[in-house]
Amino acid sequence: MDVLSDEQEALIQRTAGEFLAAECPPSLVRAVEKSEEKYSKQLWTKFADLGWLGLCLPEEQGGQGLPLTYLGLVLEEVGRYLAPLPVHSTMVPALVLASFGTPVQMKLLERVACGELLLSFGIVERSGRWSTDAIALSGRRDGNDIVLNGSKYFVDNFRIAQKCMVAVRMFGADGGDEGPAAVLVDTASAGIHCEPLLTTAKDGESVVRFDDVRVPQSNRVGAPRQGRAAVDALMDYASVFLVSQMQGAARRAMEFAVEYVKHREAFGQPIGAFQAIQHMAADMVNAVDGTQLLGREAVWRLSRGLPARVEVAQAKSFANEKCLMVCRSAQQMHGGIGFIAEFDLNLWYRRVTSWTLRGGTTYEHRARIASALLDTPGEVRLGRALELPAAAPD
Amino acid sequence: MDVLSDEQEALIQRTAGEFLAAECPPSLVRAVEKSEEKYSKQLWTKFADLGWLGLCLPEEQGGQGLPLTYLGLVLEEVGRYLAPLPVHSTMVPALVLASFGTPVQMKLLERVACGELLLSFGIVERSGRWSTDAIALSGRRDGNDIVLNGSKYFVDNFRIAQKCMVAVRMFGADGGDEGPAAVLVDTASAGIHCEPLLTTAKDGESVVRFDDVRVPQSNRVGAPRQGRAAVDALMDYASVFLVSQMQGAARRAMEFAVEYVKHREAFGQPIGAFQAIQHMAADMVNAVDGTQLLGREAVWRLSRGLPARVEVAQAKSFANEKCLMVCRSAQQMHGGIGFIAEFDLNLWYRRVTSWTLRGGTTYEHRARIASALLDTPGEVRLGRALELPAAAPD
Amino acid sequence: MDFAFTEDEERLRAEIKAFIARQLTPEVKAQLIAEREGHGRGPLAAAFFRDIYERGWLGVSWPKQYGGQGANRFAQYIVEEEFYRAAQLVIGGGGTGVPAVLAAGTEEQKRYYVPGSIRREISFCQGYSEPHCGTDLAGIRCRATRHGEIFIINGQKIYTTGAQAATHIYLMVRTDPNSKRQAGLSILLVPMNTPGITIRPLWTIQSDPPAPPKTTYGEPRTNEVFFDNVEVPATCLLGAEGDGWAVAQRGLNLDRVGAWRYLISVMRDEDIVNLIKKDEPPTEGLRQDPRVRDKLAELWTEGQVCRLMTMRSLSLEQRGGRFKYEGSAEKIWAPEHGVRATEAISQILGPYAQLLNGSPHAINNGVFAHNLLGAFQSTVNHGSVQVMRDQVARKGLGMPKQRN
Amino acid sequence: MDFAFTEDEERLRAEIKAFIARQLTPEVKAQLIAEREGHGRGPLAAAFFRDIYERGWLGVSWPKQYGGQGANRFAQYIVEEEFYRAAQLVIGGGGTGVPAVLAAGTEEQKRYYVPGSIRREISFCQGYSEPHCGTDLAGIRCRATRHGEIFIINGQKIYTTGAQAATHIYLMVRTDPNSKRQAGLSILLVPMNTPGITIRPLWTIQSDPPAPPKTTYGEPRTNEVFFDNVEVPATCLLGAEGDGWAVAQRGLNLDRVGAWRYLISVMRDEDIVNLIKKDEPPTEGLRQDPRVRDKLAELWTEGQVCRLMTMRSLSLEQRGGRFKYEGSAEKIWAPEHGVRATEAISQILGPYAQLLNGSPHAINNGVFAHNLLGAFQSTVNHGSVQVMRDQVARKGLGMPKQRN
Repeated sequence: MDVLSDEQEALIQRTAGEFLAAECPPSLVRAVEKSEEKYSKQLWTKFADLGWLGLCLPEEQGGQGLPLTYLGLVLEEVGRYLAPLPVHSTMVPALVLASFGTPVQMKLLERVACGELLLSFGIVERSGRWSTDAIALSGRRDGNDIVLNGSKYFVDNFRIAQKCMVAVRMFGADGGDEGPAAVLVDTASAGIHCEPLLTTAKDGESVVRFDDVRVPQSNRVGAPRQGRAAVDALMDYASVFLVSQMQGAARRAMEFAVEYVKHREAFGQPIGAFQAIQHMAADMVNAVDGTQLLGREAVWRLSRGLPARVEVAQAKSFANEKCLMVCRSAQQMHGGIGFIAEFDLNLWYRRVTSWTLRGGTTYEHRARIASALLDTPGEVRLGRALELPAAAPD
Repeated sequence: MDVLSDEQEALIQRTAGEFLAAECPPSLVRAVEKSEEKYSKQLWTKFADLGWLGLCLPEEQGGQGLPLTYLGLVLEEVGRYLAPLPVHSTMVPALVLASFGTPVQMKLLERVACGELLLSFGIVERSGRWSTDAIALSGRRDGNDIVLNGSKYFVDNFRIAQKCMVAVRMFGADGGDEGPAAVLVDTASAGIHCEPLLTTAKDGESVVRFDDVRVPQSNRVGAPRQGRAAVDALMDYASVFLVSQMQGAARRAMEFAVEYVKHREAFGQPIGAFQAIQHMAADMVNAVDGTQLLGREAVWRLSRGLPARVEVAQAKSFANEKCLMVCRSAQQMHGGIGFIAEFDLNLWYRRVTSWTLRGGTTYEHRARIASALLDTPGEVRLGRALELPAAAPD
Repeated sequence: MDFAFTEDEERLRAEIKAFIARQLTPEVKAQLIAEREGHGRGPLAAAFFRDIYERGWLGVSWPKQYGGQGANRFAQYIVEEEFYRAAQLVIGGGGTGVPAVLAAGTEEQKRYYVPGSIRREISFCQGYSEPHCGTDLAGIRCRATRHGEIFIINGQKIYTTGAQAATHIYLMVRTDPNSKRQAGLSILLVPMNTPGITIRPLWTIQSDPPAPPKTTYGEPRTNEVFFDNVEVPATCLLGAEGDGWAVAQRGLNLDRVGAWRYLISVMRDEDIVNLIKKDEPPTEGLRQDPRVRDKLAELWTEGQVCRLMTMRSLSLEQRGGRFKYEGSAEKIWAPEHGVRATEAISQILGPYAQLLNGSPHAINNGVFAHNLLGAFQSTVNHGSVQVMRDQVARKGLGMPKQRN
Repeated sequence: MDFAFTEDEERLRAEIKAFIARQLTPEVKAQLIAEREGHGRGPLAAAFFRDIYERGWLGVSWPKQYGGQGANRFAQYIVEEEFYRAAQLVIGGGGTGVPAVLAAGTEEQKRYYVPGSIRREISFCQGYSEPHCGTDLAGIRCRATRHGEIFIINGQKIYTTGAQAATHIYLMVRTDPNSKRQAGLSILLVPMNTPGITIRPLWTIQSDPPAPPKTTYGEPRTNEVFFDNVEVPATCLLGAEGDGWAVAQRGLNLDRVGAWRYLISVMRDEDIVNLIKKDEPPTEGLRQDPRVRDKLAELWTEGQVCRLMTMRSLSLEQRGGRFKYEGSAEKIWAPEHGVRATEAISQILGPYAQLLNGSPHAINNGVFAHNLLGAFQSTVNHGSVQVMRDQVARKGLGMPKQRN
């Protein structure tokens, strides 16, 4: 047991941070908000060239084969600098491919590792619910094809991605329900309609409609029996790496605020000398540290191949409330200035508000934790991992 | 509209407070905790002689016929001084009699007004739930009698009361369910078994078992069709006057704490000069004031005969959380000393912990509010009273 | 103790509602929105205001001798509530300028500003904050130097919301250059068209896209106002020279309570309940979710406390009493309730709560998302909740000041 | 980054569990409880401790040369956790005395106190607080005057829990009478049987009835200890004279973290989940209540943060690092979680949560009611959460001290 970063982990995180500190000033973040693509192609190229994308991809596909924890650390930095890069939307499905993909699908990872292939993924539908049960987009088998019908909501970076991993409900040619599965779809396929959304994050989410979109059966991710596991993994990666980003961003907002109140004078002294402000800051420390510990434990378990659905749910439910509190407190500590558009702090606040609402709400994640606590046999004990019953909500 | 006390209200409250300040020191509260009866007979006699019990009882029965709001103010003072008196347990059923009683039952109020007749009431059963649906104690009609079977839990002052108003489920001689009703039972009746409980308040709660207890049909409170209304009133009075007590007690605990921190020195000054302590105190002010406003509005509505179930639920659910917070904060502001048994402050803390758990939990009251908000037609608007649908939880 | 409005007050409310139902047509509403967006007043909106004026609802609680109706504080509240609810119009007599003029002004000032405000020919913006002092108004540096019968003003104000539309600024300045803190401050009522005044817009995070109606702190724009040798006659002084702190305090207290402050804190409670109870996509099913029901009941109860605290303030004022701590206490409770509610609602609505005004699929024009952007402002503006807590503890409870 | 115990550590845990299952018979347990209630040590309990001693689990992390096992901080944690869970025994090497002796003691002191503590012949109570200074230890007045090779102690301590059973007191005194605040303080290790020491019991709100096992701050008794010309040799000094503040600080930091502090904050989370999942009267049905489920999941997650913060502290210590703010931060989070959990659980259990130990119908011997009586203590003792927040802000974030 040693929950702190080891030397190599600290080095990689620091290096990623230094790169983004230099290359990704708030002005870039702001410029990208106004762009059509909602990402910086130039920064993406540099980022990929440095090998960050391949960090945790298999060595056979040109990656470095490091544990997932490294990607978590890099995403903390991506969050910290609000890097306008499709790292999350690309790496989440890429990792699902790395775990479940067929050899042909695995080959795609070579292009992911070098930054050539941008990915996205679609899970949530009109209900807005983060749940396998809520997946209604149908994938009907038809000869060698799968025919997709339905809509995905809140799909990040669909417009710039070449492929999208879509969580579907499979149906046989006879109409029989075959359960959830993940299917890779070319974003340029006929029958796709994409409607951009305008979110508080001002990033690249869309609603994507699939009208009789045909993809070959070979685009289904993994073996037929692994459909549910692949969708589960897709959802867990999506949630937990959002936590990494949120925590990095919230920590940065806290640092801005602490720095600000050390110098901002009122009532004859720096307002950071007032106990009320200091105590607010202390609570912010615990909120981001708690998020960090929960998030890193979940990623660590995933990196070891251990069951981690409960840990992911813990991390995301906690992060939703706490990271928003941190960013809101940072705004409050800045007084009126944080409300002014041109002041950078609100870039962090606006993104974190969005991220708290994606990848599962607090209610949804707590329902999963409760199921592991209460719908299982035997007594619980903190420190002993919980397992979810088969019929758990997700 | 004027939500502040008028002159007469303020006078009556002040007079009650001055009486209890003089006659009910903490040493009396403490002595009564150790007594068998759990109330002070001597203080009760004085209290009754001054006419406090008859304040809101009908003039025909020797009362003063003042609105219920006056009783609320007196109970704030009873809570403030933790007066070990069965005012709440006596007045709650007495007010039900005043509204629903037959002429013979109304006659009992004469003896209540002068302090001769002590009452108690039983609502909750083994489930602990504050809900008409959870009333299972059966009252089977049998000739001119009603035969009671079942148990009431958490009955306050049963042992010292001569009569207990019991919420029952009536059954006809043929076994047909006739719904809830309130029945007056002599506490000395054959078939009654009383088992004292030991609560954090160290007051007089018991579990009371009724084994084939026979009472005459004329002991049923009100007309047969008013059974549910009488039980509703019993529950509402019980809840809302607990709020009065809790608020009075919490306000007193706050005052103790504020006084203490003004004089307790640490780090070179009164700890009450520290912003963290001041802000804790400011939150305590809003908590007790909020409870007071919600509680008084509910009592005022009852005093006008307006529907008030939602307002009672608002007041009690708010009071449960906020008054406990206030008393806990008062303990914290006292540091270690509040944990020592002989220090008076914990008398307030211990009672308020108990009171937050009686007369309905926060969950139970909120379920009622939610029903009024969501299970009714039309749009809601703050400031316009809500009505409960017929099928609301209670 | 009386928790109901009187029959007269209920009648007034019914009249206003009937008026609004009749007169506030979609066309009028469109012109009001256009006006708020800076496109000037349309003819229908002008007629609408004239009708309100004729009914005496503009400045309903102001004295009759200055053109008001002399009605009580509750009548004023009712006017404010109904017009704000109907069209986010601030009407009735609260706000920054006139109450202070009535409290501290000369007879001449009252005769000029009160009827002018009632006719909506005069309107004030508030010149308090400066770049280096937001909450700590005692640190004000903007100075007005007296030269006989004129003042010459130099300095800067910030967060001067509405400066672009106001005819006057209610300006706090330092008139005694050697003074410190609260002493030596004065209030000047300065026409905005005086030479030497420059307005620079500060666009807020609600500006792109513009927040929809009913957003808490949905203003797309506030301003910096610069004063460069601005010359005004000494008759602009409100109250005595050097007495500005006292003049402003009472105004600030009234600013922290009342219908507007209450409604911006609680309208979202009503909005979310009314949305959930419709039980339509994409929120269908939430109506039956016990977790959501429990949370809505909690928020509703907190909202009731906002309402009751407002009623307490009005009761106090109506009795002619002064606030001990009540205004500050309300200015803690209501804004923080607003924040709690906004954040809780966002977790109920999930990803829909991030959709801004104009986005496809936004719920209620994105008001819940825009509230996320604005709610915390309410804990900062017009006295931060930290300063308010200090005041409750010090003035309300008599707790001592920290010494070193 | 490694969130699992090693195989060796897991093996140690399994051994302890097997030992406890075998040796901690109901009879032994009864004698342990009797001992805690002040009835002296029974023969079975003595044998039980001897067995633990022989396995090396008393002071498992202390150096081998003084009779310990030289194991790491995680082994110590495992021993502490398992014995505390099984019988609320504090075993393993944490606490007040020995860690400080190891850090600051002379060779002679180490040779005396460490083996003695391992054999449980020596035990310490903590002499910090005084009636006029609870949290503000720098205000200590209890003085020790040096006369050549002896100190003469006069003064009073309060909240000296366990004084009635301890062989020694770990005493903070002012050795320089002219000193102020942190300077001039020293630590003395004083035998409790020294003439001139008087112990007066202070009964707590957990004394009548006595709190059941697993209660947070369930101690029925603490003490005042009076020193009246108590004469001790100067060899009782721990560390340098006048260096008491520094000696104590590290001890206090360790006191704020570790298995005991963690477990008293979270055991109720496990207890309530295990109770609700049994789904038996009077709590049947709650298992399916979405509101209860949501709340339990929230509490559980907060409990996990308690655990992870504990692991962070252990990781830091194991690396030989010093706390920057982590100990203080944990001492905010865990106690306040305990309070939140306790109060939330009480609303889940309703009126049953008020029933104390020994009451008919009490759930789990009334532990949830007794937690209501004890939980807030945890936010006060050993450094209040207010002082801890100051430290996180000042030491962790470098925020400035207030000036006047």
